[in-house]
Amino acid sequence: MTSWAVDSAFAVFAVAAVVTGFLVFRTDSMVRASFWLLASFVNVGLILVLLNARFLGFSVVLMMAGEMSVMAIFMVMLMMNPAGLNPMTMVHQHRASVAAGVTAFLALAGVGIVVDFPDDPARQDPAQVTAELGVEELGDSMLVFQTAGAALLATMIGGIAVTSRRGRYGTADEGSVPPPLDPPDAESAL
Amino acid sequence: MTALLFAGVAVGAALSAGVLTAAVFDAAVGATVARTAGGPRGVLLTPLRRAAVVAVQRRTTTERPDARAWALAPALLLGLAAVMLTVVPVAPGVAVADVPHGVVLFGAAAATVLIPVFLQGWSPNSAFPLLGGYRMFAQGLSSMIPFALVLIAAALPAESLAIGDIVASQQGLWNVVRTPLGLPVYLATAPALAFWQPFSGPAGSDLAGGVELEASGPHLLAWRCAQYGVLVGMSAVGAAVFLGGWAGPALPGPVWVVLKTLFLVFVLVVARHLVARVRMERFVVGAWVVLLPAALADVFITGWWLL
Amino acid sequence: MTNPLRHLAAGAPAPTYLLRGALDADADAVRLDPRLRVVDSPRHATVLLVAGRLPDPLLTPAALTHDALPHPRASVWWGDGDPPARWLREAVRVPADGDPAAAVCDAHAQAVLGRRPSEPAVGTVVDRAAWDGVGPYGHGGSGMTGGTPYGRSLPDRDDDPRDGLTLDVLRVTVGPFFSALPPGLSIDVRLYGDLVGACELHEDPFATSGLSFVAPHAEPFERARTERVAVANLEQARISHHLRALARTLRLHGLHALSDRALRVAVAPTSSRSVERLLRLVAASGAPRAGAGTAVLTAEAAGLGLGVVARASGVADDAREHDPAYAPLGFEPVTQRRGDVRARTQQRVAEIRQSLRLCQAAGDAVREPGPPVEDPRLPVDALREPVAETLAGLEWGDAVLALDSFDFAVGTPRAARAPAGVP
Amino acid sequence: MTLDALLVVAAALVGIGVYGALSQQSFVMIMMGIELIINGALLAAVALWAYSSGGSPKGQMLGVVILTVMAVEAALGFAVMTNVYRVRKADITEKTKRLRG
Repeated sequence: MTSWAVDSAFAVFAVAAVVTGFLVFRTDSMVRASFWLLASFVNVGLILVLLNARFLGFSVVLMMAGEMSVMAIFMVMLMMNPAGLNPMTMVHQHRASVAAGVTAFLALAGVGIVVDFPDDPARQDPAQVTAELGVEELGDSMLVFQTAGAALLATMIGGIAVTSRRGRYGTADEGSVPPPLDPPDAESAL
Repeated sequence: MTALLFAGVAVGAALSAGVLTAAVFDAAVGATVARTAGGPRGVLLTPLRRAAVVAVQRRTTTERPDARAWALAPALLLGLAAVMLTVVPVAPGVAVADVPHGVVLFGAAAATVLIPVFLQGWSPNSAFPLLGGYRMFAQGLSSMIPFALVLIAAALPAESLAIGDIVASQQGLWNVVRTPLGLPVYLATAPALAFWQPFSGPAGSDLAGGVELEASGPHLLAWRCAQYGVLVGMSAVGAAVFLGGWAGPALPGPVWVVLKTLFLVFVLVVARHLVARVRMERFVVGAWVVLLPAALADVFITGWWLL
Repeated sequence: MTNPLRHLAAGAPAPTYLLRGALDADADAVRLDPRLRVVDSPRHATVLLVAGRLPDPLLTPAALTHDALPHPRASVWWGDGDPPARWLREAVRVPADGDPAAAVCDAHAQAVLGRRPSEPAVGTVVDRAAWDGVGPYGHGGSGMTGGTPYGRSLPDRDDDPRDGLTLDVLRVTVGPFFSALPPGLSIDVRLYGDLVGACELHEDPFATSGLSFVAPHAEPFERARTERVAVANLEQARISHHLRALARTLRLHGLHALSDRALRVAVAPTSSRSVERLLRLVAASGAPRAGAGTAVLTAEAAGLGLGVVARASGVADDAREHDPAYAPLGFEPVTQRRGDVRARTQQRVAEIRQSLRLCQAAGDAVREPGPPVEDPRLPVDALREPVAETLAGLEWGDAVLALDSFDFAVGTPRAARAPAGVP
Repeated sequence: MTLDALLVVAAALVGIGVYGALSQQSFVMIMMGIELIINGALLAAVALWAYSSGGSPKGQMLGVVILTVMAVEAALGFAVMTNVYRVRKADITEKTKRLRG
């Protein structure tokens, strides 16, 4: 692909990734929020494809399609306003958060621009990149790969153990009461 | 730029031809099962006529839908069907997108099918379509992993993720024999991702059409075409990955690709008319308890064969 | 207006939404007509076919259903006498013994070609108040989610029956024209996601409005009370009744083509071979095996006088057993044990086979009036509450199948299922 | 497409993620913020692999590990959230003051 095509594609995907990422926190609807996040991930995945890390790029899309589906279900399930019919803002410490976000951006972008990273681009063709990744996974980095697998297994078991209603000492929600809407009351109720 | 235009035209033509053929198959098998007197002319014309009715109907709307997401859903599903068709090789080295990661790209497109289906169910702000959307998530999330695993197992002998290489690796022995559990698991999960009877819960008649319930007019037409398109895309990749793609005696390669694809479409259409809908709960349990171990066994058997 | 697309569309089988009134059973034959195609959702139809008289409480929902059809739309009033609603006076009219399929086909073509103006909305539009909220962020009346957005109160919260998580509960009324329910019947459901919580079956609106009717295929059962009727006639009617029920079940299982075939066999005079072939296909589809263990009606709850439903629960209650006309045929009641959805479907299939045998054995034997008639029609009121209880806790699709497995016949005259009175 | 541009995009994603994770009240929305942060990290890792590692496969390996982290984060996040909701009936942070102990 010619370089201007790659550059303009990158520009589109980059802007889209950032804008959709921002819209996640700007919509009233929680379902829309999870799909904006998915859009952000898909755009990052496409940038990875442009960088020739195609396997990773497609994997991000594959994984995130599933994960955001789960996210959307949780949104519909737990959130008070999944459809966004009800205009609302559910934020706290807003200014501090904006400041923290801007600071994080400036610091990281500054580091990215100021630090002089070695100029040593990858030159393999896409198929070779994936082949090397496969060899690496089952070769030098096998321990890392296996650890990741073990971590996922532990996550599965832990996730089920934590979510299960039936526990060693009876049902998990026994005696649970909804907290009062006003936090100070919750404190004094104790 | 011409190459891009050509690719677009090729995919569009393949998609429309595939959708039309699948619809004709559907009408023909349906008429045979129902014992309807029709004749070949009726079978050929009925799908077109029915499409024309939907096309001339005007769109209806619901109370406070998410109009943009609703309009996006069929377009996205059509796009995914097109992506599925781009990776199908019709002859050695000839595919619209002969990418070295065809299988992964196809898997990503198949997994993303959940999103437009849920959007189609969620956006109209109506109870039954939303239930259809939930069902799609339950069905899609449980069928996705076995679906991806059998594709990986089929890619093992080729030592490549490119679908062209996978087809080339089957010249001696098709994957349907070499990875014996692959095609059955594929045929049990692909229609689930395409919400096709017997896995049509998301668009079931107990929900009066589920995700399709509130759609009408050109929107409904696009949606139904997209569903057929996904079905054809899944069949085309299935034919390439498990049935040896262009391999076959006497006839030229591309003809075999088309014939094998149509064979799988036909199998799925017959299943649609003769197999009762699988209950949601039963499907989810079956997917995790039967299909997933079967898909893993498929990977291990293939690996053992290769050693 | 003469563009080729519209001409193509005008020749299509007319997508029809059936508003099932007193002529619902007659509409079974109309369903098979190749000139039209009955669809599940009014959004997919161009023609609304009002099949027979509707009781007054259903007129408002009928108007709303009419308005759900996309333009261009037309409606056809099929029945005798004055149409029950004003908006139906402009509709195409067909007498009860006319040919509704031809009228539907014609109305469809006229509407699609623009020769007849599309019908305007007729339902009263409920003006949902626009709602802006009152909180500092416009977020509601009280607390985080108070208020009644767009004229609807927010959903209740309740513990999920499966898992105990406290989640939103949707209260919905399904019906009276929902295609998967018996005509005119509505149910109030509390939906926990896709799970049915408490639910309530409404009364049969046809029976309560005194609009009871007798389906043509069920006439022998009515006549048998007072007249001499051939046993073969009665058993043919029973086969037809059960095949219609089977066709409805198949439709719920997504097997529309097979359902049409069952209906075709039910409507036309049947040969036992075609029935047997159909039953084999149905068995192979797996539909009769669905629903094991769901919506169980125990033998005690079923009691007597419920016909097929009781026999599926293991109660060998069949009026034919004590009927002198059946004694020479070697009649033995067929029963199942479990009383679940599967048992009821299989009971129906078994009774079709039994009736085929009885038909052949009976020859031209005639039944004398006197003893109670074994009538397969089950009025809704007989089982309203127990059925609602069995539906609680089922997934929606299972609940619909369960409700269907009872095969309620709305509009049945109350005398039809007289208590068998046989211990 | 340069390394600097890629890193700026990644930094922007992390910045938005930090803002979201800190400002939102709802647990699910906080998780979305964290996901965005990891998303930025993934982009930065792959960008550095592509432009200044000479194509060493270890860089991609890092990408795979980041994907794993994302999966673990999502799974355990939902698990803990479900449990907190079950036990405390709370779906926003303000309702869990008692967690302070």
